Formats: sequence, C-alpha cells, structure tokens
Amino acid sequence: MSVIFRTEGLSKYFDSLKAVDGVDFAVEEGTIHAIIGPNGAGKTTFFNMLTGNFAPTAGKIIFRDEDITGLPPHIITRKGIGRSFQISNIFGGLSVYENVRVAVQATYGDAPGILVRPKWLDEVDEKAQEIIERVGLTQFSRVQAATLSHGDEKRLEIGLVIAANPTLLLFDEPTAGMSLDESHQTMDMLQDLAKRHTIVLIEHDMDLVMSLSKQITVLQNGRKIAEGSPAEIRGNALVQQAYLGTAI
Amino acid sequence: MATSALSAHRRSSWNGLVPLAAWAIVLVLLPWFMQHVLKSNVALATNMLIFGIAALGFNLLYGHTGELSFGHAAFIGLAGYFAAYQILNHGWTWWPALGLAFAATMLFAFILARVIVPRSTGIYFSMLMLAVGQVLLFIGERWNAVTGGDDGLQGIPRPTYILPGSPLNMNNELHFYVLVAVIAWLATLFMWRVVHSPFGAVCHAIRENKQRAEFLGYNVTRYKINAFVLSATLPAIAGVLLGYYDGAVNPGEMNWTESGDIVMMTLLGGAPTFWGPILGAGLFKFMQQYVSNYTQFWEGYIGIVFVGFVLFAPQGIWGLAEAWWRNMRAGRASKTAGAPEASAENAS
Amino acid sequence: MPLATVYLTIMPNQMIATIFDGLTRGMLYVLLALGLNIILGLMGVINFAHGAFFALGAYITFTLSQRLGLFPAIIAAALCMAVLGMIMESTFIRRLYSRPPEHVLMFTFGAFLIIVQIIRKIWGDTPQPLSPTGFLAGSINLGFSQYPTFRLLVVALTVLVLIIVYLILVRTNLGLTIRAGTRDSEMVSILGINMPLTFTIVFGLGSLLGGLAGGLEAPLYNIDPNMGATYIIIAFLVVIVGGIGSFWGAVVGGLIIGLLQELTVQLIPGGSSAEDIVPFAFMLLILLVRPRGLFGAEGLFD
Amino acid sequence: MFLEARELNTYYGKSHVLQDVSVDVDRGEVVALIGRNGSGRSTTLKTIAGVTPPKRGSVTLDGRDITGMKPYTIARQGVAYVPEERRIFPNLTVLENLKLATLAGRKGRWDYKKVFAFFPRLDERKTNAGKSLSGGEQQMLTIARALIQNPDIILLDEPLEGLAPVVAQAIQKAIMEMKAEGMTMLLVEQNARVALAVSDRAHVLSDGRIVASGTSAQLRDDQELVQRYLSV
Repeated sequence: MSVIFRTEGLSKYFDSLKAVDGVDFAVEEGTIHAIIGPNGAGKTTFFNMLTGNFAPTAGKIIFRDEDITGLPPHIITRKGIGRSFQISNIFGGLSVYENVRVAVQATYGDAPGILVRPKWLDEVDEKAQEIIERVGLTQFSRVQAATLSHGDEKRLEIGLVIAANPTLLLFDEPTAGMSLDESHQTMDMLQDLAKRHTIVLIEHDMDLVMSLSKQITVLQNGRKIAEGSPAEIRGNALVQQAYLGTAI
Repeated sequence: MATSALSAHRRSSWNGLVPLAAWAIVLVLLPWFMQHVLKSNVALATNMLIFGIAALGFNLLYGHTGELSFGHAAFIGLAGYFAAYQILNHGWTWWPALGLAFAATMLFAFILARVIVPRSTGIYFSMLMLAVGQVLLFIGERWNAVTGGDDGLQGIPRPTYILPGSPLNMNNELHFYVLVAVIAWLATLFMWRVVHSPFGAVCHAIRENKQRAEFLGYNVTRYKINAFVLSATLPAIAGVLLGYYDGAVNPGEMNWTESGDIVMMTLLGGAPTFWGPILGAGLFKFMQQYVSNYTQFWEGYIGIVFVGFVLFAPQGIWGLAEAWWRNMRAGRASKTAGAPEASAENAS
Repeated sequence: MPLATVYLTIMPNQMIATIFDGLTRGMLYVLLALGLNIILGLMGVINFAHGAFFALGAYITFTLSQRLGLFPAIIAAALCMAVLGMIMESTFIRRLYSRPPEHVLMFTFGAFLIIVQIIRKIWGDTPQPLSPTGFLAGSINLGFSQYPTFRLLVVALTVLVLIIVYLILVRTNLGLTIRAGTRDSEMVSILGINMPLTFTIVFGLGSLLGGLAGGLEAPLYNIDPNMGATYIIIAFLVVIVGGIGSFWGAVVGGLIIGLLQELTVQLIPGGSSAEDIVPFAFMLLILLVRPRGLFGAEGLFD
Repeated sequence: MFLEARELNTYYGKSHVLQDVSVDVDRGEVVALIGRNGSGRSTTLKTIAGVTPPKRGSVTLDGRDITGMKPYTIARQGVAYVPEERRIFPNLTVLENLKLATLAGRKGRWDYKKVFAFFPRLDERKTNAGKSLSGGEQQMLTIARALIQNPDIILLDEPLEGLAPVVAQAIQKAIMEMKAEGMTMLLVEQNARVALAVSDRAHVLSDGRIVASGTSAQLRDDQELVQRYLSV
C-alpha cells in the first residue's frame, strides 16, 4: 500500500484563531480514512484547504507526489480529488439527469460544442446514465433535483462527485440529517465506492466510522491528537477526553 | 425504465426540431395575425421581433446563467451607431455595415466582459452594467461630430436588395418583415444551440449553484465571460435592424430605462425559459402600441403589470404555462402508471 | 491643476463662487445618495424608486410652495415621501426579502416607472420653473461676491440634516439598531428588537432624504418628470464611489462629484459637454484604486 | 414546568434535524443537552428561540404558547439566546453591544453596573470595538448581553467552544455564579463532564432524538450510556 495523499504541517489561522494547526496527515491508496473530532476541531476548515477553498496559512498538500497547495478548486478537481458537502449541494433547478451529465461533461474539458454537437456527447450521456444507475436514481432521472427526498439528494450529490472519476473522494458528513434506513444505505454505497476510490470522510456517526474506516485521525482544537485503527482510537485516553471533556 | 433517460435525452436533441419548426410557422403567420386578428400592422410585428432577438440574447446571461445586466441596451445602441455611421458617412451597404457593427460591438463586449465579470457579481454587477450603459449614453449625447448628439444619426436608408437578384425591397414593410423574420429564426436557432449545448448546460449549472459548478472542475469566471459575450451577439444584431427599422439611431436607445425595458420583457415572458423573452418582447411591444393609443402614460400601466409579475409570478407567462403543462402531465401520468415522472425539462 | 491655479490667481472670487456652486450641487447628491445608501446598507435593497421619490418630492414642493411658501413646502414634501416610502416597504418590498436580490431591484424599477407616469399625468411633461420667493429670492454678500440666499439655504439645511442623521446614527437607539443591523440583522432581532419595523422606519428615513433632495433641487434647476432618472444614476455612482452602507462615503463621494462637475463646467473650455461623463470617469478611477469604494467595508458588496 | 418544548420537529431544507424532541426546564433549573456533533442540540436551542421555527411541535413559556413567533417577540417574552458563533457586533463598542440588548426594554436586576461587576474584564474594555476583543472576552460579552436583557431563561450554546482552558474555566465559573443567582438556563455543551457538573438535569440527544434523560448525577454514572452516545 502506498500513500496517495498527504499534508505536511497544514495550518489555517483566522486572526488569532488557529482553526487548523500543523496537521500531518497521510492516506493510503484504496482505504477509507475517517477524520473525527468534537465541534470546532477544524475538520471542515481542513477539508476546505484540501479542496482549494481556503489557502493554507502554512504547510503543504501533496497528491500523488505533486504539490497542490493553493491551487484553485476547479484545478484540484481536475487533478482527481472530488468532494461532497455537508449540506446537499446540487443543482436544484435541473433534472437529476442534467445534474449528472454536467458533472460528467466536466471531465471532457472546456470544449463548448455550440454549433456542432460534439461526438463525445454520446459518451457523456452513457456515462451519466451509468452513474445514475450506480447511485440508484434511475427511476428519478427526469425529476427536478430540488424535489428529491433528502436521502436521494445525498445520492445525487455522491453521483456528482464520482462523475469526475476522481482518485480521491472527500465526504463531509455523508449521513447528516438522514434517517436510520438512509444511513445504512449510504454505508453500503460508501463500501461499494471504496472498491474503486480512496475515501476520506468526516463523520459523527461512530458506528459508521468504526465499521467502515481502516484509519482514523482525531482532531481537536485544530491539532491532530491521535491516529490509528478503530480499536486503537477506541482505547485512546486522549480521544476519550476530547469527546467527554475534562473537568476544568 | 432503465434506458428511459438516455433515450429521452437522445430524443431531446431532436426535440428542438419541433419547437423551431413551430416557431417558423408562427413567423410566417404573424403578419397575417397582426393585420387581421389584432387589427394592427406588419411594422409592429417587425418591431416585436427585433426586441425579441435582443431579449433572447440578454436572457442567456440572466435567465440561463444567472447574472442580471441593467445595461444591455448599450449593445443595441452601440451596434446601431457603428452601422449608421458607416452607412451615412461612407455609403456602406447592408452586409458590410452589419458585419462591421457586429464585429465592433463584440470586441467591445469582449473587453467589457474581461473587465467587469471577474470583479463583480449579483446586484453589484447590475449596477456596474448600468453605469457602463450610461457612459455610452452620454458619449452618444455629447460627441456631436460622430454621433449627431441628442438628435442622433438620421436618414438611414433601408437596403434595397440584400441578395443579388432577390425580389425583396426593404421599403416594403412586409419585405422588411421577411428579412427580420429570417434573421430572427436564425438567431433563435443559434441561441437554441447555445442553450442546449454542453456550454449551455454549464451555464445552467452556474445559475443553479456557482460553487458546485466550480467543484466539478469548471472555471466559472471564464464561462460567465463567454456567456456575457454571447449574450451581446443578438442585441448587436437587433441594434443594426433597429437602425434600419427606425431609419435613425439616437442616444436614448442606450438609456438605462431601455435596458430596464429588456429586463421587463424577459421577466414578463419568463426568464427561466427559452421562449419567454421572445414572448415577453412581443407582448411588451404590443402593449406599448395598444395602450399608447388610449393613454400617453402607457409605461405606467406596463409598470403595474410588470410589478404584479415580480410580486406574484416571477417565473413569467411561459414559466406559468410550463408549470401548468407539467402538472397536467404529472396528473395524467400518476393516474395511469403512478410512476414518479414530474419532468423538469429545463429551458425548453 | 495649473489651470485652477491660474483661475484662482486671476479670478479668486470666480473660483470661490464655483467651489460654492459645486458644494451646493454636491449637497443634493449627498442627500440623495445617503438615503439610497442607508437602505442599501441595512436591507441590501437597491432602490430605483428612490429616483422617483426625488422627482415627486420636487413636484410636491412645487405645488405646495404656492400655498405654504417655499421652505415649509420643502419640509412637507419630504415628509410625504417618508410616508410613501414606508407604505411601499411595508406593503410590497417586505414580501421580497426572501427572494433572489434581483427581484427587489426589478420591483423598485417598476415602481419607478409607475411613479414617473403618475407625475406626468398630474403635472404634465413641460419643465416647471420654480423660483425662490420672499427672503430666499435675494442674495447675501459673502465678501468675495453676492451669493444667492437659496443656495446658502441648501448648504445650511443639508449640513443641518446631515448632522441630525449623523446624531441619529450615533446617538439614538434607532441608529444603534441600524449600525448593528447592517452587519447582522438576524442577531439584532434575537436580542428582542423589532427588525421589520426598523426596516420600515429606515425606508421612510431614506425616502425622506430623497424627497428633501428633490425639494431643494426644484428651485435651483427646472423640474421635469424625468429628472429622477438622471439623478438616481449619480446617486448610484456616489454610493459606489463612497462605499456601500457608509455615511461618510455618501457625504465625501457626493461632495467630490458635485465639485468635479461644477469645476469641469466652469473652468474647462467646452467642459459642459463633459459634465455627465466626469462622475463616471471618477468612479472608474476609484474602482481601480479601491474596489470597495472610499469607505467601503469588506464583504458588503457581494 | 416553566419552559415546555413538546415534540419539536425541525428541518433544514429536507434534512429532518429534530425528531420529536421534548425538553422541559423549571424555574431556577439548569438543564443540559448533550450528545455528539450533529445530534441536534444546537438546533433545539435555535428552534426554541424562533431562529429555525419547528414544522411540528410546540413551545410554551410559563403556559403561554410562543411557537412560531418571530425571534424578537420570543426574546421579549423573556428568552435570551446565546448563539454558538457568538455573533457580537464587531463595529460596535462593548457598551453599545450591551445597550442594544437593553432596547427590548425588559426591566430587572441586571443593569450595566451589575453586569460589569460580574465581568470586570468587560468594564475595562467597554469603549473598545467588538472586533478587538479576544475570544474569551467575546464570549463574556455574549453572556453579558444575554444577562442585561433580563430574561427569564437563557439558552446557552457551546459557551466553552474554542476557548483556552484558563478562559474556559472563567466562563464555567461565571455560569456557576449565574446558577447561584437563580438564573434558569438551557445549556448545550460539547464538554459533557462540564455540562453534567454544571446542570441539574440533562437530556442526551442522538441523531435528532432524545435517547436518554435524567438527573445529571445519574447520567454521569451511567458508563454504558456515556460510551454509547457520547464517547468514541
């Protein structure tokens, strides 16, 4: 197993607040790696740096031996890093089909194809169809995305992410606000995705984290306080303290 | 069911043929309809089409990409001036005048897009575009030597022949209508291609969710710049046609209230739809003519109608019709099959 | 500016008078832009109707001055605009806050058109002259030259109004609410303050300033139904130049633009044809140097 | 009970964040809501404060139904809400921030003098702009802002979040003092040990539902519960 993605001393300061502070982080290819931590630990800020939303204050982000620190989001996406959001982030006014198709199309570059219908468009259509099937939305493909149920919205969101065929998938709380049933379905889907992609996820559902991930990184107040297998994290006193707090 | 979406989409690229053919029929019947049903005249139909072309272009930026420009009348005026200047001062004929006006306006739009689009969005973009339009207006009003000042450039002769050997004489209103209608149909075909092309799909994505589009790997600013430039194409053509139609260009064409008229046409017809701007422009120009027969305060009445739409039906007339049609179909479908197929065919 | 130096040495009185003219003109811009800017800053509404309130204020002043005299008419007209603004906000605009921002923009554009047509219907299209009467008609010797009393009144009244508005913003509870609400109106509401009511009051205050500007403009220049269309654009420019939501931005921006215009007209040969362009050129210059305007806060624009 | 929230159901868009959450707080009582991230604790406070109105369910305050009222009306009924993000006004001074909170006009024991005696640090900085305050000072200001509203109940969301241990200690002490003064509070806190130490009773939330309730002492000793819903 080789490390496909890592950060070195990654930091983000907002004025005096050290939201992320010197985090070293490495993901092995083909695994599911979870990031957990109490509120305000800096998980989402960490993600935002990985995807180019925030420029880090210090540190490096390295993907497949290439330094991608500070690149804009659309370039990072093209390098093969896809991201899903905590709050569903889809194109509400477009149909499910149009959502996925525009996502697939992004992998074909910027060719506008205004006057002549480009040949690759058929390929885009087929791939879009395939992805819609993979996330189980075939029967809704002509439905306006905004009218989907919450669980289906999340599936579509995942469909948009995998449409770019990324090497690395970043998931921000994929089961937030889901019913128990929907959570289980999402878990199955993540496991299925893990066969083809490397996955990093932020998640608060401990059952899901513990059963899915190979490695867990724990953040607290912007710092990495522990890293290891689920069993190791469970047994780590520092982590227990971070979650339950200490009398202060 | 498994392949329904794919085949449905394949169909939709052919779908364009039906509406565009229907649109051609409408264009053929419009003069007759204007004269015999509405008891109006062909010239009004020509005027409707000219503004329909302009609004259709404008709506690529607003309805399809999500940025509201309050300065698109500037492109109409600018193209009109370029053409009129060459025609009046250098005796240029129809094709070269149209070509030059178009090219020059597009160059201006391209530079403007590079300057304004990366720096502003939302209402701030609207205000900057408004300011740009006003600058052109004042230049038009003051640069007497070139623009003719407040009076503008007058006495633009209509072309007597467009194609060698063609029987058309543009001084005949019906012949001129035919010319404008052909251009309107081609303009519609062009915009239909743009909106339904992969490029158009990205525009829609940007309108719905800029951030998400960026995360899919699209350079949103570049797409917005391109949409801006493309949205100036049709107003530029409309500007030249308007010069021939009126026989004159004047600075008032570039005033911000004129840009506001284009916004009103588009919203009345239905900004999130493809055909809305054309319908809206037709209605607007008809109301303008019809209401002004009864009162010189027609703008006030159109204003009331417009405000009513903003408040209660911002999706416009075509949008209302589409929603109604969708409900009808969904109602029928659920009765027969119970399948969830509340279609969201956008911008159709 | 060597040309200005020349003028200042050869014709110092002329130069000072020009500066005074520029200030008078600028004062109108300040009033108009400040009203626009308070509304924009607190509610994020770009109010085209403000230009119509300006014109309507001028016309109501014109009509009332025949019965009440000029000065009371100006005040009464401004108050009328305040009431009209509050009615418009509480009946229509309130419904649009939850919509995309361009819907409010379009609504106020429609309202602008309607009000302008109402003005045309009531007062007709011909420009109306309105001259200062009574003691306002004369002029006062300022040492360098005789200066029209009414222009001095414009300056004095505007300064007074600006001080009052400033004191309202800085010293009163309403002002505190406005300054806080410009940053985070939901949090103000969580603290128990009736924000919908505050919005209505602020819309009234903004409209009052617009109407007042109109009333003061009327005796200086002719009034015609389309005057609002021209002035609202300058008010937009002042707001862009000064910075959205900024009191001092509106004041400084308005005065500079008024002065620049007057100096261009009076000092540069043939300058009157550049009068309308000057504010735009100045705006472009400012935007290149300070994209958020002279006093603009970060993040309020987008 | 003084505050009774019954079967609250709240959505963010389509996400069903609160599912039949019921919470009671009696006069003079401190009740804590604990649970992991995303369990719906903060949303419960926002729903009671009227910031995210519930789709179903009701909130009564001293028997008066306040469900679906605007946030400012609820505040005037005597509910002060201290948001997690603090949301002080950066452009206003400390004094102005406090003054704003008095405008709703509820009278009571808390005035500037008492608030400044309670947080002497704020007294020292009263003419400084909100943006110049440290994280701890900002948190003090948000609590002071709630106190000076003279509310009947304070909803405190994550008062210790992101604070250095010494500062967090000071805030915790302040909360204990408020409790000693008889202030009614509904508290959300990540640090379960602190939450259970400060409160009389607590509810445990998980996935938008209340999964356990009891006195704080009981919950503290229930190792299985702690392991299941709070720990890793």
